[in-house]
Amino acid sequence: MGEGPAAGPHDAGSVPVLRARGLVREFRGFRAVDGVDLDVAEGSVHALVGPNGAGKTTLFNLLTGFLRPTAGSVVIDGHKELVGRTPEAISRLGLARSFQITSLFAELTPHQHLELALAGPTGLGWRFWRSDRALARFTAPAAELLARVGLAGHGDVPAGSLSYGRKRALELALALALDPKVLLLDEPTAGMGAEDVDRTIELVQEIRAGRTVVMVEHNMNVVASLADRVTVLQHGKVLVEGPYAEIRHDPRVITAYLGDSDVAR
Amino acid sequence: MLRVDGLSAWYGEAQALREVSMRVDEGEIVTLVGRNGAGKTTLLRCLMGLHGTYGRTMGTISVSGVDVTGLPPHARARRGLGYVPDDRGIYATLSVEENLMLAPVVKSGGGPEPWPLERVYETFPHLRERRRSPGTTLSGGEQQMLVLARVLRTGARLLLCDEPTEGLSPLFVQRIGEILREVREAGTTVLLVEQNVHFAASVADRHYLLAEGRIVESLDRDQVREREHQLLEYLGI
Amino acid sequence: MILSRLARSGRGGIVLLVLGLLAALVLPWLIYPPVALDIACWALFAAAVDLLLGFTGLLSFGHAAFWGGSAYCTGLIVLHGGMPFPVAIIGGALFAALLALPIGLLSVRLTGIYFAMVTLAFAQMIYFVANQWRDVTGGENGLQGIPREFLGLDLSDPFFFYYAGLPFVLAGLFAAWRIVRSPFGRVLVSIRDNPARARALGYPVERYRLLAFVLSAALAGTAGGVFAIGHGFAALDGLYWTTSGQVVMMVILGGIGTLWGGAIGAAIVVQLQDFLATAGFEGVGIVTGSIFIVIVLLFRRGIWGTARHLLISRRQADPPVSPAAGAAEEPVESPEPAPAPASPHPAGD
Amino acid sequence: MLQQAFNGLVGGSFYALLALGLAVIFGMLGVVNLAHGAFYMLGAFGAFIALDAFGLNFWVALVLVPLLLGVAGAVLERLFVRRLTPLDPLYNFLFTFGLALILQDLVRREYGVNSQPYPRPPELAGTVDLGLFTYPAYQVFVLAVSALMCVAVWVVLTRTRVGMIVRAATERPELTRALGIDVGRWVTPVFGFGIALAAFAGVLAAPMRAVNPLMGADLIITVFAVVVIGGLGSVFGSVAAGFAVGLVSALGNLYVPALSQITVFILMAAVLLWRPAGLFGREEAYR
Amino acid sequence: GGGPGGGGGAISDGGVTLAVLNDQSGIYADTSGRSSIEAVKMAVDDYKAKYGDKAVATKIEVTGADHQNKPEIANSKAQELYDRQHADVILDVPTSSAALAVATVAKNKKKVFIDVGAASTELEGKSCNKYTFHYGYNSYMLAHGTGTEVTKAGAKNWYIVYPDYAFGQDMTKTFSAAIKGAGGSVVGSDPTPFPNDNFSTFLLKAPGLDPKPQVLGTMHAGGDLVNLVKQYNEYKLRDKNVTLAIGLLLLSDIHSLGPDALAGTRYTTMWTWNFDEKTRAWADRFQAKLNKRPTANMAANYSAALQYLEAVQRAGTDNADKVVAQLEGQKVEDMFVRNGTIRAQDHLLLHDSYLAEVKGSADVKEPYDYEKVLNTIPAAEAFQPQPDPACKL
Ligand SMILES: Nc1ncnc2c1ncn2[C@@H]1O[C@H](COP(=O)(O)OP(=O)(O)OP(=O)(O)O)[C@@H](O)[C@H]1O
Ligand SMILES: Nc1ncnc2c1ncn2[C@@H]1O[C@H](COP(=O)(O)OP(=O)(O)OP(=O)(O)O)[C@@H](O)[C@H]1O
Ligand SMILES: [Mg+2]
Ligand SMILES: [Mg+2]
Repeated sequence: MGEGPAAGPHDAGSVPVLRARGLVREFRGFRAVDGVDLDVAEGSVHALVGPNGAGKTTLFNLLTGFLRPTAGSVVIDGHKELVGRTPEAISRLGLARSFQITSLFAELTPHQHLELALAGPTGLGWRFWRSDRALARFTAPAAELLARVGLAGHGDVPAGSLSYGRKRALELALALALDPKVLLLDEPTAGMGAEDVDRTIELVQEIRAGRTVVMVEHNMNVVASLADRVTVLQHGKVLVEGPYAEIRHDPRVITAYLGDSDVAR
Repeated sequence: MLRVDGLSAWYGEAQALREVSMRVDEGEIVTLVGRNGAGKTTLLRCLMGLHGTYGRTMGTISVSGVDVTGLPPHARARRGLGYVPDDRGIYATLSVEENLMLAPVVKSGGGPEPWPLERVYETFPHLRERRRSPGTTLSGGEQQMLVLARVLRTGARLLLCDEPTEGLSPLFVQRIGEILREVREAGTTVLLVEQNVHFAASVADRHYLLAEGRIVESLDRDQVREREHQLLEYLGI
Repeated sequence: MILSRLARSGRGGIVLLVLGLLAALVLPWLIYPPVALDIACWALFAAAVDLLLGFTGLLSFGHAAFWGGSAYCTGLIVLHGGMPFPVAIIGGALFAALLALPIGLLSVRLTGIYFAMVTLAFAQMIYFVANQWRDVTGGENGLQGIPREFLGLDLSDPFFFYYAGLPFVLAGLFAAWRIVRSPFGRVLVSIRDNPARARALGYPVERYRLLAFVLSAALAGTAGGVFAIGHGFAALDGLYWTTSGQVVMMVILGGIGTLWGGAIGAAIVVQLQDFLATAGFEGVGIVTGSIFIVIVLLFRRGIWGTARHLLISRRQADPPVSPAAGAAEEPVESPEPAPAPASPHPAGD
Repeated sequence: MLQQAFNGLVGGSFYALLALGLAVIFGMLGVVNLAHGAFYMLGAFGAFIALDAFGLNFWVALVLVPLLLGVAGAVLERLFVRRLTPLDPLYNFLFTFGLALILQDLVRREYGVNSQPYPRPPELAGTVDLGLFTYPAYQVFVLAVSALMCVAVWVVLTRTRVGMIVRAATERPELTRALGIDVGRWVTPVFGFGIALAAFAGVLAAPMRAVNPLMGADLIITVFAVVVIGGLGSVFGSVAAGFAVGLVSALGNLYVPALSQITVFILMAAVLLWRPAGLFGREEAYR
Repeated sequence: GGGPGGGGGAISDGGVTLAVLNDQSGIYADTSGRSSIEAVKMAVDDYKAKYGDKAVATKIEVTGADHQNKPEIANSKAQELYDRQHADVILDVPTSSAALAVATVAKNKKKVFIDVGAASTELEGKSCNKYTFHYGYNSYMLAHGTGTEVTKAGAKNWYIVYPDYAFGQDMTKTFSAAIKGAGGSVVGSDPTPFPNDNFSTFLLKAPGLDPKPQVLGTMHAGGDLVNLVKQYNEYKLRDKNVTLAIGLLLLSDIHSLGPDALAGTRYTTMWTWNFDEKTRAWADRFQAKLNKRPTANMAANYSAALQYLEAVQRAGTDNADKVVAQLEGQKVEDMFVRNGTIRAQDHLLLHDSYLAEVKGSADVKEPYDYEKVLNTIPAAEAFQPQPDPACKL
């Protein structure tokens, strides 16, 4: 398995924060990710696009430890190997993700979601002898995060009863709350209304300061306005990589992914 | 084809729909737009008879002139209603092909032709490739294709689609537009919930604008062009 | 929200607490003292199981191992170590926790019915070992004649021993309450709802489950130890799967995720058994079975759960009266009791 | 040795039949049917009563008793189980547990705890020469019939829409209705059928096992382990695991009798630690 | 003590209460259960009839309680019976863990306990106490009788299967000792799961052992025994010259299996209802009352109750210490006990037991007439010859 190159630190000045080499994932003989190399530069917004089923979410799962690669390696900060670590360990190394298909705690309120997310790194979660009032210290930052994603008035109902779009917003807030070094967003704007899409774009602009963002996105407006670099996947392989302005005219990308009309936002 | 009169719905004490009245004519594509939480999904669930587990409803719904208000969901489905839920609703315990074959074909005459499996696979080649895999192992977009294919295969006459383009690649969104126009030609009526206004505008004959559980505007194709800014304003753009 | 909860526990909570304490104190005056002690022990046992079932979403069908295991250990400490019984009970609880460590390590990867079955399997193994290891456990005869005295005080009268055992039970119940209402408890609830999400937030799900399992086992062990001293013996029966079944029943009767509900379930089941013993009606199964069916069909939230639900919906109905009307925000509150997820949880594939 | 293995398969055929019924109910309807053992017991008692009170022989009982109990199961589903299936599986778990207690006690009050006599059908009284060894005819019959039954059920469930529909109905009952399927019409008979399978196993057991009110309770825990080993919801898995467990415990008894009490549990724990969803179970995907 | 016919003041709480504590809803319900309460009432009637107005105990009550086979219920119920129901003696108590728990209660409360239902020899061993008596049978009696007698009759090689719990283990140990003592040998012995419904592994293994066993000895009871015997017949072991000997065989088991399934099988019993005139007369009375034949346990409960009352009569009081003094070393003789002595050192009742054989159906003359007594094992040989040194009263 973890047969990644035992590469020493690179000499180049811009060491990528996240680097994947030869990632492969098979599902009963089917290769969903087929030898992907990926370098994400520190401080950049890196978009991952590609046709449905190209392997984007699977790649996310491999990067965050939710799936174990059949082969390949993932390195963060130039030296920490991620393959073989558990998702929670990877999360604590500063790699946070959102889920493409909403994944929340149905019975907790958005507020409590954020308290949990914020409490994670403090180790407070282990204190079974303390009162849960100890979580109150996260009330203010939680409220602030809720406001940032437009959920200010919805902090105190069970997350299960939020409408779809609001669940997506909460999903985003959770990833933010972890204050990660690298933030992986899987279709953050899917299911959002136009207004929320704009706000999300702004939000990502805001938070990218001091952070690296990798996002899967089908909304080209979002990609255009945010992404420094775009990697296009197809059939589990990298098709092309480059700035949005370049790839949008690449004929291969147009036939495989973009199509020729502009209806798709 | 579809007629809704004074439809209200509640979640416990909270009212999500307020006296919604609307109609969809045979062979039309009508979209339902509105901000998050406006009540679009709730409306579709009511139409399908699925709101009962959440709370009360009031008002009447009729399909092709027949009052279906009291009917259970499966009886409505047999009258030609096909539903694409917003959470996709793929069965994890069924393979892709079983997911497709599950729903019985609607036999009422005069409607559109049900799609044979072969046609489904031609249109969505991804599904053919993965047809033995459990339904939920499909990628998000593939799942979206699967739900759409699932209702098309039944030959439903009135499709209720909740955000069917969510998570699809731009290329595929175009394909969906083509497919919707195609099925309309074949006699299918579509009520579409859509966040993507450009897409909505490109396929729909008419639009209903929903805000806080009320229908606040009804626009036809030409009016959309004229009053786009007003529409966008409503949607907060 | 936290304020509203404070307000809640500040009023209704304290009243209930006082009532509960009072009930615990007068119990042996009202019913036969050995039966009262049984109720107290099972109440703690039920709370321990509810800690897992109601707040972690894990249905353990093997908690007999900790209850019975601790009973043996407690008995042995008194019989062979000649220790006073409080030491023995603590020793028993520690032993239960120790026993839970390997069992938990192997089973917390699973959830739902799988978890139930694996814990059952391990408990049956412990039962089997106890059955075979006759030199130590006395086989099916059990460990008999465990004395109960403390600092020369003869506590063989069950009435007095009730008050000697009660502090352990109360301390255990307090611990359970503390755990549930702690940051740790909150994490448990989140894991119960959606383990994958909890993982993504950086919580090591298995380790949390393991700690919950061990804590729960320690509480179950405390209960089992008091029970063993109270009866003066430890029997194989306590390790058998029916013991696990019985405590789960108590939890469900009382209401899953209510913690105190288990005490009511315990009171009902123990009293019922005691009553049926002399009722002359040869149908323990018919009566118990019918009760379960009625509860399931009519009071699905369990007795405590139903009562609490009625109380809460009453409060919601007339909001202006109480500033503590935020009851609906109660995190572990839901229209239906929490589901124990029925699907297995693959560990990272 | 070969004979012992064969013998394990015969024992396994009861596990397989019971596990099959459980898997149908449990895997497809999501109901943990703790009363399954009680229905197995009722099947055996049904055979006994048919003979004792009505003079109906084994063959009639083999058809009639499962049919009647199957109908009873269907009624049960209609009246009670259905109201609980949308909720947490625990509720049906408890309901069927209560039911098992009641059924067991009713039978005990009527017939006592002692075993009731039930003769072997005279047609199968002899032995059969299987080439390598001779074997009691009745045992051979049991193995053949249960294997046939398992294959038949498996074919029906995988080659027809029944299995698919019922699984779908369990996973998302509301949505399945919205797809045009009258969920109740399918679920009820399937539940009844699962019960009928238990009763069938019970009738088969009557001539070779002790017929008493506790016969089912003793067995059911093991059968649950079998279903879990096979993988919840996998009909094929349950049957395979049933025979496998029969085989392993027969050989286990032979070579390490000291562990015979828990061979099944050791097997189960080992399988689950290796494959958390059981041998043929399905694992979930992340999106 | 007030002496025979003494005043009512010697009786505590206004009367004598006999409590039958046993399993009334579980696996032992049919071998004893509520019918034993009736048997005890018969003893009370006989006592009253015998002493008339000379009876020391004028007001006698019989109560019953169901311990559901749970030791903790037995424990609390025993305390409650002594304390609140003013029971002067507790009778029966099957299930050894329950019996031992009640013995402890009896010791603490200083009240009489006569165990009838449990087989464990620990009651007269390390758990014995001044107030506890063991009446009727124990595992030594069951195993030793059959083991010795059958081996002496010529079956030298044994294969033993036993349920894997204390009773089965004890029985196997005693059986093996008895077999060796009589000049035989145990070729093999295997534990089986408990409960178990498939014994084919062991049955197939038996004829292949070397040397080939002549007897298959089984220590199973109840449903397990029925399963085993059914399968023993399926595999036609009798035709392969492996006969069957059973550690504990009850009348109800023979009825379940039908006499033909067991014809010729030998076992030891403490009593059978059609042994002689006296037993049959009592069994007829019992049948008139309850419409069924009594089991040995029911008869033993009758006898225990009767002997307790006799002791009260002799002591002139229901004071436990005085009654115990009357019981210790007492010679006992009634329709159940023949040549009986209650051994003072360990409170074990020694009495004749019987080696019996199951009749073939041709010999069965009336319902439940299944047992034929082959010979009587005298009291001195039937039970442990020496008290267990671990017993300190
Ligand atoms: N657990 C699994 N088992 C089997 N196949 C899987 C599994 N997970 C993913 N796949 C397959 O791998 C391929 C890639 O899936 P993935 O979810 O990564 O696509 P994606 O690029 O995220 O697509 P989308 O844009 O539609 O979300 C798909 O064809 C999918 O069916
Ligand atoms: N299960 C539920 N319980 C309680 N309230 C709910 C539930 N589902 C939806 N609601 C509420 O009902 C209102 C309408 O929700 P609905 O899902 O219909 O919105 P929507 O228009 O489909 O939004 P979106 O675009 O985000 O999907 C919202 O305020 C939402 O919070
Ligand atoms: Mg994806
Ligand atoms: Mg919606």
